[in-house]
Amino acid sequence: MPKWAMVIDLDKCTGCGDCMAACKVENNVAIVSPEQAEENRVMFWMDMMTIYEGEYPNIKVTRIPKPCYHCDNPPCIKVCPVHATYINPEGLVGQIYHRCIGCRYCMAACPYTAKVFNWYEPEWADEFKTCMNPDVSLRMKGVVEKCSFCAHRLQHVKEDADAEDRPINDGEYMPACAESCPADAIFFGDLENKESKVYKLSRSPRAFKELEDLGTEPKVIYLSKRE
Amino acid sequence: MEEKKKTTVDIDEALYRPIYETGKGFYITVGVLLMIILFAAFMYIRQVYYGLGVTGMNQPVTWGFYIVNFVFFIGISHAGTLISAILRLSKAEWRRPITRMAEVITAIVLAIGGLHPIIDLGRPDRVLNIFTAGRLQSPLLWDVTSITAYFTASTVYLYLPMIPDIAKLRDRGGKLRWFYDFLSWGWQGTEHQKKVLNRAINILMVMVIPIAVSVHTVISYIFSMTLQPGWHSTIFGPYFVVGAIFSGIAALLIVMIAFRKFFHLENYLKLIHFRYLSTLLLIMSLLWFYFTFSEYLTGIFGAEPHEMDVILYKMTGPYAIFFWGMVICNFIIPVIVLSFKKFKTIKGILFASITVVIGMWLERLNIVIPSLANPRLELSTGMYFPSLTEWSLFIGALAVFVLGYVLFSKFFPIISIWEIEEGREESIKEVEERVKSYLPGPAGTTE
Amino acid sequence: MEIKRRDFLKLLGSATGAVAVGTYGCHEIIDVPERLIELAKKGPGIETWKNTICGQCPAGCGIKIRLIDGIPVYLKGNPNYPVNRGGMCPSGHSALEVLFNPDRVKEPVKRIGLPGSGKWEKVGWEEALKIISGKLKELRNAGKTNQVAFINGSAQPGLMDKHISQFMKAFGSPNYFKLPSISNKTVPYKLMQGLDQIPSYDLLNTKYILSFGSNFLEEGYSPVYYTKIYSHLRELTGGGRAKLIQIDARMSLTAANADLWVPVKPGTYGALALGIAYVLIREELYDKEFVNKYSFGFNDWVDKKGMTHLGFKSNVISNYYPEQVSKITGVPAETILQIARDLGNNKPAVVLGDEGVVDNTNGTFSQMAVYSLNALLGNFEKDGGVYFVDDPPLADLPEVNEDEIAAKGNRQTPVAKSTDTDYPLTDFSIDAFTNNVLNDKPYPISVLFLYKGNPLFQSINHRDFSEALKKIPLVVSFDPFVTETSEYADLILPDHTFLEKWDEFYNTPSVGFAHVGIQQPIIDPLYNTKNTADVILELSNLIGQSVATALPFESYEKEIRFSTEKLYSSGEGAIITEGVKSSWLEYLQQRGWQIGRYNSFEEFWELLVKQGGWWNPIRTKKDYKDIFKTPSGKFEFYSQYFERVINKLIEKIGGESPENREKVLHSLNIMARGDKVFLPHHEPVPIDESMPLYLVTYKLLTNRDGQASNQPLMQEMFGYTVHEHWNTWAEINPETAQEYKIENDQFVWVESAIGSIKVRARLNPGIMKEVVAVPFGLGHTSYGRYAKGYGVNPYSILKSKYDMINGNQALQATKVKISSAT
Amino acid sequence: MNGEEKKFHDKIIYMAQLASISFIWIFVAGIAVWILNLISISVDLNDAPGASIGISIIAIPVFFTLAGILTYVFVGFHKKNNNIKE
Repeated sequence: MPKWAMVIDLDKCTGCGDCMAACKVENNVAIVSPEQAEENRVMFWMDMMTIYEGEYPNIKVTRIPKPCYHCDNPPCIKVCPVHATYINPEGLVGQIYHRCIGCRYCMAACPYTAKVFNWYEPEWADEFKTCMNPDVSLRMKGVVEKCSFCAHRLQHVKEDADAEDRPINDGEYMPACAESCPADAIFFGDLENKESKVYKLSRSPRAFKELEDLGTEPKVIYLSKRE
Repeated sequence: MEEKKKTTVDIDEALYRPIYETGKGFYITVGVLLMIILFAAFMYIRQVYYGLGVTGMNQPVTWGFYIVNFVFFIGISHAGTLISAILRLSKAEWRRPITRMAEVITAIVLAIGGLHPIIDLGRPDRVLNIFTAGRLQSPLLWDVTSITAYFTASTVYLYLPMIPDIAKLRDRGGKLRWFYDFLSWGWQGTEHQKKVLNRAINILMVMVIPIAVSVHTVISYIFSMTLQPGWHSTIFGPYFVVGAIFSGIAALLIVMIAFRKFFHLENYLKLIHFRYLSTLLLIMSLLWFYFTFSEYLTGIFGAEPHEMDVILYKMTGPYAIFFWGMVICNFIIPVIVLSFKKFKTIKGILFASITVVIGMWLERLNIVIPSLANPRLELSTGMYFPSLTEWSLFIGALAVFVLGYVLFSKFFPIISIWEIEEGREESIKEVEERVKSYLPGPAGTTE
Repeated sequence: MEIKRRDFLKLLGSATGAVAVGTYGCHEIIDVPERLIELAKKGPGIETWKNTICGQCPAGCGIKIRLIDGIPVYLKGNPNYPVNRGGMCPSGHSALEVLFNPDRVKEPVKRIGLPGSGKWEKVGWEEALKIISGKLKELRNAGKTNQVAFINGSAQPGLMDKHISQFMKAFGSPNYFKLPSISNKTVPYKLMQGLDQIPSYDLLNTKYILSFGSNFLEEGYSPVYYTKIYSHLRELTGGGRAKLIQIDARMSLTAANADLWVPVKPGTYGALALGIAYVLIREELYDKEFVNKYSFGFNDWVDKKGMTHLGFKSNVISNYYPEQVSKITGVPAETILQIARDLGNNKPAVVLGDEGVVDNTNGTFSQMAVYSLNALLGNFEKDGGVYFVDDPPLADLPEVNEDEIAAKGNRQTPVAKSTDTDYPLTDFSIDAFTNNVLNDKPYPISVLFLYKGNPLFQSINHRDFSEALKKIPLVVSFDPFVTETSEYADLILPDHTFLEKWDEFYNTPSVGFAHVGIQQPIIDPLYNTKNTADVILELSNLIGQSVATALPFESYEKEIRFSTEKLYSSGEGAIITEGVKSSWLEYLQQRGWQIGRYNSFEEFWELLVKQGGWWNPIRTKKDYKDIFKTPSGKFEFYSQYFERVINKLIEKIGGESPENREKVLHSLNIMARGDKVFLPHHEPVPIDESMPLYLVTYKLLTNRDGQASNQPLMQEMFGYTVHEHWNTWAEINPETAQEYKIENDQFVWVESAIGSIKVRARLNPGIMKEVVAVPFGLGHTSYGRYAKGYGVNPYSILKSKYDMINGNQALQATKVKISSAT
Repeated sequence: MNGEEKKFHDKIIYMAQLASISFIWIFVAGIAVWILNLISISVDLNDAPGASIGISIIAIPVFFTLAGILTYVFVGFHKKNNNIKE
């Protein structure tokens, strides 16, 4: 059984924000109204953290793309009262929008603030509704959503691989962010496959995980010489 | 005591009076309350229609007033059953006029509090998913279970001691006779019935205390089971229970003072009752401070960075006014007012109780919001301002509480008449016997 | 928020993707063609991919569009396209929001109200073209063809540029201008090297990159290309990796990724560069061979008349010692020493200069100073150095046979050339254009065409420019949206959006190899719009005569075919394909870089369109004589070309005399005198001393010059690094903020002598204490529902100042004060 | 109210009381069934059933005890009543 994981090389990442945009388009993530954005209700499945370190003028800036970490021991699924968020055998932490009752307990429990909530019914101009990604279901008001590692792409990849009767190749299943990263800083693949790039990078001495001491075992691994 | 002996049964008429005499005041009160509740209901329907966006919640402050009020109301509910059970159990004779009042608070407030998580849902239409696809592993469902258990237990515990009084009302006849007949369960006041009732009450009394304690511990689990700084703490269980009893006593005192004033119950609720209860309040205030102190001491001593972020945010951040307000309301004011006999008047106690209730509400706010507003990762901190919807639902909830109380007192005596009678008839002798039995003497003369 | 009844009924609404498109209101779409609705609802869901070129910015990345039943639903970078290699920038991802934008101009319209009133009346294509061609014919008959002007707002070199140029030349007007004129930025290279081109830098083979304000990861000509290179550099961990030093007034995206950020006062980059040159010369770290053999004016020299002239060396040694430079720039002398030594000792090292350096009143001289460092390092045509890329072998359009009227018109002075002595080295200065149009100098303008860009929004002096637009009797805009500028147009002839049209681009500036990108329609036009290139063809046919013969093409698509035919026949380069193995590279280099996979042009063309582009990765090194087209045939520290230009200006106002020379230098805002004028030197920026802080403006990747403001995704992502959405903010150093009692997130007034804007303050340690930084992009007063009224436009408080030599807008020359606004 | 009417009235009331007691039992049984259902789901999904079982061990007896007490009181009251009537 593969275990899907992401490696983000912070030394290569420039913080350009392309992953954020690619993600929003691929996953039909709603764009909230400006007033809502002002109230901190924007929805980014892939967000960007900016850290400033040091004293002027020796300032170091680190920009860290932050998707859902797809923890192996996810604090969010433990608290869900209705099985609306789950971890599958391949390590993907998913969200069932139609079952979610909107209690937002998972959001409160997530140490990484990776989840977002549909405070209102998502709205698009009529024209924009034509160009929605048909592979991803639209969410409704009052449910929690988050990065799925573009799990719908895995479905396509699996179908292709099954049709050709072969295993999934390394790099065949890529989420939108990894695919379009201009710095090639996002890697994605199977952590169980010792030949995969992700496996090798995850063993790098530069590898670290956010808040590793919490024991959540995130499957998004960062590389940086700075820490 | 001399006084009491002289009083005759028709003095207890004062307790029946509110049921049979309906004044203008009653209609006005109910009308005003209904207006408030209707407005709140309108705001809630609006919220269901538009989505939770009408509240002030956001990312990362995903929980706001509703959860604060949920914890707060459930805390208040401890007034009743727990206090009355403890007092009954310890055979404190002065309990007799106050147990019912206390139990009613529990039943009403618990229902209100229990509704809050549903108000908080983004998809209330899917609430049944809890039954069809629930996860008992979620602390939220522990709450559902324990609150249901506590609600059931406390309703039974309110109802059983009411049966003799209901029978009295049935016997007085009137339009609602069938209603009281139904509820009185055929009570005739026979010895056997008394025995059965007493036995049942005794069992319940023992049962209800651990349930009550567990309920609030379980509420605290909602927070402490997560890994969030400021929440992930083992002290939260007892801390919440202490806070709950603390706010419960304060709420009970407020209710008692209100009834004393409006129903002219000075004869039943005497200064001594308030003195005793306020002493308990003082003790709880000190205990509360001790727990708060321990809670923050462990955080500050350990100085884990994220924990410290939250603590500093509470003490110096935008919510500092609420933090220090909480300390003043919950500790400084009650300790000053209740430590000096000079201030320990009815007015003084009322003042202290009100500050404690406000302070405990602030405490819940201080637990829920600052932790959420300070995400562990380097994201911007959040701010939370409740919207009109949240305020109106809060005020609506308070109105439901008052209305519930008003209606209850319209149909049932607010003071347990038969227990007062029992006290008059039997307790003096019984207490004398009992006290004698405590006193040192030859072993084996008493049980 | 408006909620419709049907939404409420759908309280329990559920939707998987396919259902979603159906239930979420396709039946209510009025504007999108019926055909698309039907497809979206009932289509079998067949997926296809098409390659084209992104039109969100001039960088021209190759993109792959995913179509379901012919409807584009997603796009990603074309992994084979050599500029971006599958990478994208955020704004590329919102391309579909351009195509499906609800605020598009759906058919030709005529303005019936005042500018900005938003009152437009439908006018058919035929009628619109009749109005325009009637006017053009009238002007031609009257022999006033020069009264027609055309402003092209795209900085991207491509066929369209040639196409318009051909039309204007055949028609007989010298007034074809490119707005964000690259020529304004090439002046330093012209002066020192004689080339009108932006150089490329071999960053991959260099060890030390010293960047003077060149925010190439964010504001550069192709951020994605440079991001790829940057990330490749980062892969080379350990000793081999190049160090990146960013000199900038604020922590730009590039500075954030640099190994060292050196804050410098705006407008003093040139001084810093010369300070570094001082150390290189003093410590003899420069390339002596190159400097002695291939440069002119390094040492003091004697001209033909026997006069001794000041050389670069003496000038630097006597004026730019580090302590002095430190005083000017605010950079500690030790830092200057350290950088200079690292630069001299880590060869190959390369020096970049752009944005912060160029966008000031002293831009030309500062850029010369920065560029002279490359000469000191002998970087030309070297691995890890500076080089220039040749144009791809595309066919030129046929020679224009000007008739008499056209020839007469073309001989007139262009209206964007200053009539005085200023802006001697530019083709287009918006300042000169505005003033000349307002004063009818040297002649009035009767017709103005506007293609792409939004000059009214993107330029400093809005007010005068809008007056000039009002003065022109017929303004025709080709914009697919109603921008601030098209508000002043009399006619809008909506262009296709870039996903619906044919176009051809080549050689994104500063990208290190020749390449051609083909933009093809990935969907039939949604509305009654036309490719502007085709409209020009139609117009030229309507005008007839020699104008029609100059553009003998049936359609623009045919014209593109025509131009690529030479690409095929030249045998150079190759159509982009999946990667080529390195062993192949060598083989191909020897055999010529053509893979014989296409037997005919038709085959070549089909593959070209399918793959999206052509490139030639092989480039032979050039001789110095080919890259130094200066009077001396060498790299000129002392610009003899500039000397000639100045002398010509002096002639123009009455001949050589100290007064006239003084007059010319004064009008060019040059403070230096004598030989220094022609040498790289530091020109102090005239600043408003009464204001305490510098205003530094910059462009963001999400919305570089405001063109993405009508895309909700880009509006939401606008300030993603500071979590600011749909709004402009000001970066302020925490210490400065403390001084002015300003707290994070509160609103402040940023006030210049021109005006003030109210923005939210964001405290940021990554900015100089004497600087306030505000991004461009927002503050639209038009441009559709998503753009209008959000944020503020910092152009509105910038002082109307220019680099008087090249006409570049001085975006960093304004000083401001801040005060709390709450 | 004559005897006949009273008898009828008493009967109705008695039936209603019985119904309410049965309702309590249905309610309690419902909770038990619900909890057991949740346990079976969590066992099926291998989703930490331990926690559910832990809760159920406490919750189910509590509910049954409460229902039992009510029944005891009801039955107790009426038993004595019948004796009196005899």
